[in-house]
Amino acid sequence: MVSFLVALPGVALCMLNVYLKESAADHHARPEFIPYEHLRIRTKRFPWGDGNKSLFHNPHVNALPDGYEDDDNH
Amino acid sequence: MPDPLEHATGLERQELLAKAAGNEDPFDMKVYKRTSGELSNPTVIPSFYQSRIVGCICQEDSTTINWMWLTKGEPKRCECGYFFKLEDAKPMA
Amino acid sequence: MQRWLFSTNHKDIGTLYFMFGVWAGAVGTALSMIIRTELGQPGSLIGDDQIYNVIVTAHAFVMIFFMVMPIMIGGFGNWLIPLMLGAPDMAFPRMNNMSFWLLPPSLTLLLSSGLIESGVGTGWTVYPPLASSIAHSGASVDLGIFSLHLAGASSILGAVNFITTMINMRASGISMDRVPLFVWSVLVTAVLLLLSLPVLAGAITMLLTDRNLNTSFFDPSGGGDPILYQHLFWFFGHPEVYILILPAFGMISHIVSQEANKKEAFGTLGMIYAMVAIGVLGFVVWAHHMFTVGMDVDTRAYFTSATMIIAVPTGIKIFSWLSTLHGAHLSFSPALLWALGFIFLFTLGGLTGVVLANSSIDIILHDTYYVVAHFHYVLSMGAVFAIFGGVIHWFPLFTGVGLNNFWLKIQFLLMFIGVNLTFFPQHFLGLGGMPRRYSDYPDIYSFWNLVSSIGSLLSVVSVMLFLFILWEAFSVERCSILPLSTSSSVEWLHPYPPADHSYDEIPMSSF
Amino acid sequence: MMEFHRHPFHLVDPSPWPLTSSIGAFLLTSGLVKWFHFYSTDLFLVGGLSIILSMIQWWRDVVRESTFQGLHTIKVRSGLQWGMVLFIVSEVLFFFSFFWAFFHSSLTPSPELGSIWPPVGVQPFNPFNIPLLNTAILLASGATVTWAHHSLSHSEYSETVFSLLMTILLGVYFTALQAFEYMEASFSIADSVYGSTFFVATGFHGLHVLIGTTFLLICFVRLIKAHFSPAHHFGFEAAAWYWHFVDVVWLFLYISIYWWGGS
Repeated sequence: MVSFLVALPGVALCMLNVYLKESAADHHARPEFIPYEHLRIRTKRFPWGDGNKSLFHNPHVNALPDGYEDDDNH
Repeated sequence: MPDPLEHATGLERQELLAKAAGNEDPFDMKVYKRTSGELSNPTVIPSFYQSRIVGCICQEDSTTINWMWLTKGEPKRCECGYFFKLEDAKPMA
Repeated sequence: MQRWLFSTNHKDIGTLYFMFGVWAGAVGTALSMIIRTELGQPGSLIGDDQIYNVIVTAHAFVMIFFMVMPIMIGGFGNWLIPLMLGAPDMAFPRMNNMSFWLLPPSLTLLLSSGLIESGVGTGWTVYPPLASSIAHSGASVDLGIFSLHLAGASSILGAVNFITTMINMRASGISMDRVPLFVWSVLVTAVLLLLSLPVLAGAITMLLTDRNLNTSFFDPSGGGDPILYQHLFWFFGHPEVYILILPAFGMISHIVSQEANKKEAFGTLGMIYAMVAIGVLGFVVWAHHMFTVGMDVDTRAYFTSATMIIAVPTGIKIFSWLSTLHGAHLSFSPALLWALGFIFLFTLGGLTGVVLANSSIDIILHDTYYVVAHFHYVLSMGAVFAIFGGVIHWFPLFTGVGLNNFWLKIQFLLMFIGVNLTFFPQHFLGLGGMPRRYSDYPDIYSFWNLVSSIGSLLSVVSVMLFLFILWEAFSVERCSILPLSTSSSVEWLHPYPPADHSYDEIPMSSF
Repeated sequence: MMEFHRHPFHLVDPSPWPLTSSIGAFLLTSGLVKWFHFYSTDLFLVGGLSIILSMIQWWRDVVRESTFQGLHTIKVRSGLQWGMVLFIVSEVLFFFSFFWAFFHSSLTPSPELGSIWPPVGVQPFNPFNIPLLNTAILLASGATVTWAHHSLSHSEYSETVFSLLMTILLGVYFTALQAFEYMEASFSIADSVYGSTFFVATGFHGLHVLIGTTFLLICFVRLIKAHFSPAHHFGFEAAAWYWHFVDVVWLFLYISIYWWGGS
């Protein structure tokens, strides 16, 4: 009974919260690329693909050591 | 949902049946209380086999148990002098 | 063949562990012989420091994970715990079999890591950055990591098995304070295994991802810190060395109390509390292995004092053993000789340990041969002496045949002289500043190194003699009729060797 | 060969699965080395497959021994409960090492990171966005699994089925959201020790959520096939415990890595 009264409404509330936040947020603020030493470490090539992309590589948000692949900013 | 006793089989079922029939210790796992221990009034130990290992804890706070083999038909004294006798155990439940 | 491959019987699995442990012991001894031959004279024999370091690392791994732990916990633990508790078998007999069968693949991975490319030349601690992908770019360190993963999994499942057996399967009347000391020692060891090995698994997994998936846990350029690995490793490492010695404490208690014809060791409760104290304290002292990394002075002060506290419960145990022996008419059987050797030499090792505990001294003695002498005293004269004593003590129970006492005494004498000749001079070398893990040394150290190498030859000869004695016992089949055991050790009440199912009916007790 | 023995303990028949699991583990680890250094995953897949096959058949045997042969007396069951608790304790220590790594790296961020946490150039997640939803989901699934256990022991069949199904769906929903988060993350595992601790800790947690969901799914199938009785359903209890363990680990993850480590 507690599940219905507390748990599921809790999830519904959070879903609503996420929906509001997501629609309000602007998805285009991609931080501009600075080749920091401590980021994009490639001491050894990844054992998949071309060895340069991480497993969850998303060209839109994840830069490669030499910069974003698609240079459009949106 | 199935009734727990109906659902059980095998050894588990025999254990439940024994418990239902009031036998709280179907596998004889409890510590026995000794009788006075003379030959005429030995502590009777049930067993399904010809012999069983019997332990005798002499003092209340002793940290060792004096083990010995006890065979049917031969009452025997344990290290602190109490007589034990092995009897046929009645089947479970 | 099915009996051995698919076994779910704690006695057969115990025998498998013994055979595996003895074989791995031979490999470890051979590796130690190569090390001592290299160090016998100045100048280089192998010709390459990396190969020498690979042999040192392999010697450590094989001796710790594939000789001492399998024999003590796998062999003696599996054989004796169910018998001593009056339990028909372990709590999870099938999982017990997997705990054993994970070890041969683990040993294969370790040995193959030494055969391909450059080998693991990092010492058994496998510290980054030396173990990282730049200095050890080949697949060797990864194979070594996976070998530790499998050995760790085997030990964790074994620990779960032992703890559950001891909590849930004690015969009637055996309350926790009436449980034999060896069972207690394996219980504390299992708790240590259960809590420390997962941390090692985490540490080596991080090392694995650092080497292969571009993470930077220990890579300063990515904000990581090699000292983090040392903390994680030694949080496992120190409980590990207590894991190696606690079962030995339990076995020595049993050997000493039986040789002194007493039902139990002196002050059993004191011994139990001492072992639990050693187990608990074992978790809060790990950084005394890291005094030279530049820790701040307060941390070093804490770890120095916490480490020295461990000497108190250990002292309680030593004096309790001596009190057990006191007043008894001792017939110097080989098992008693090994136990006496253990008590004397383990104490020596313990004292040098207290010396090393002090951070101010350790700054100088860290990674010198003084440390090597210390842990060889507690391991190859502590754990190995207890293993020899235990094997000789319980041999009739495990196999049904008796060993030739006369030759055993000769073998004991040879080993006693051999190991002392090998490791006592290493105190001088360490105080003289000779560093560990180097294949060569300045000429000033050559005399004691020569003495040490001669000593190791003696030890190897005595190990060969022991193998001969084992063979002779099986071929002559000298059956032992009467056990000398007191009534308090229930494991001796069984026929030799015990039937497959030793307890078709649980022993009962009364008071 | 039901030889009679007068103790409640379960003497297991000889079984090949420990050996096949060990060989599977050997192939899996050798396969990982082959993958990492010679870039082919075939041996790794063979190893993984043989482990999975061994696990399936091992636990199928356990189900047979308990539900169909009735060998799990009360003593055996309490042994299994101890075993599960101790195994979960060892899993807790495994996660403890990753939390230690996280706090070691984040409490004193090194100059290379710009001596701040999160490091310079890393855009962490907003903890009150999807992560908060994920926390609510796992908390809710904790409640529904307790409800399922409650109704199972009161032999309310339909309620148990519904609540167990709810738990599994919430678990799958959590995994889907996490996968989505991984794709949307602006940093990767190779982006400083922040990325490393984040992805390895939440990665292992995700793996354990998948294991927990599979465990609950197996219990759901067994529930439908009436393997459980109101008094004897240890398989389900173990799954529930494991699920609560996974939930608690997520709470610590959320508080330390997302919240404390995020802003």
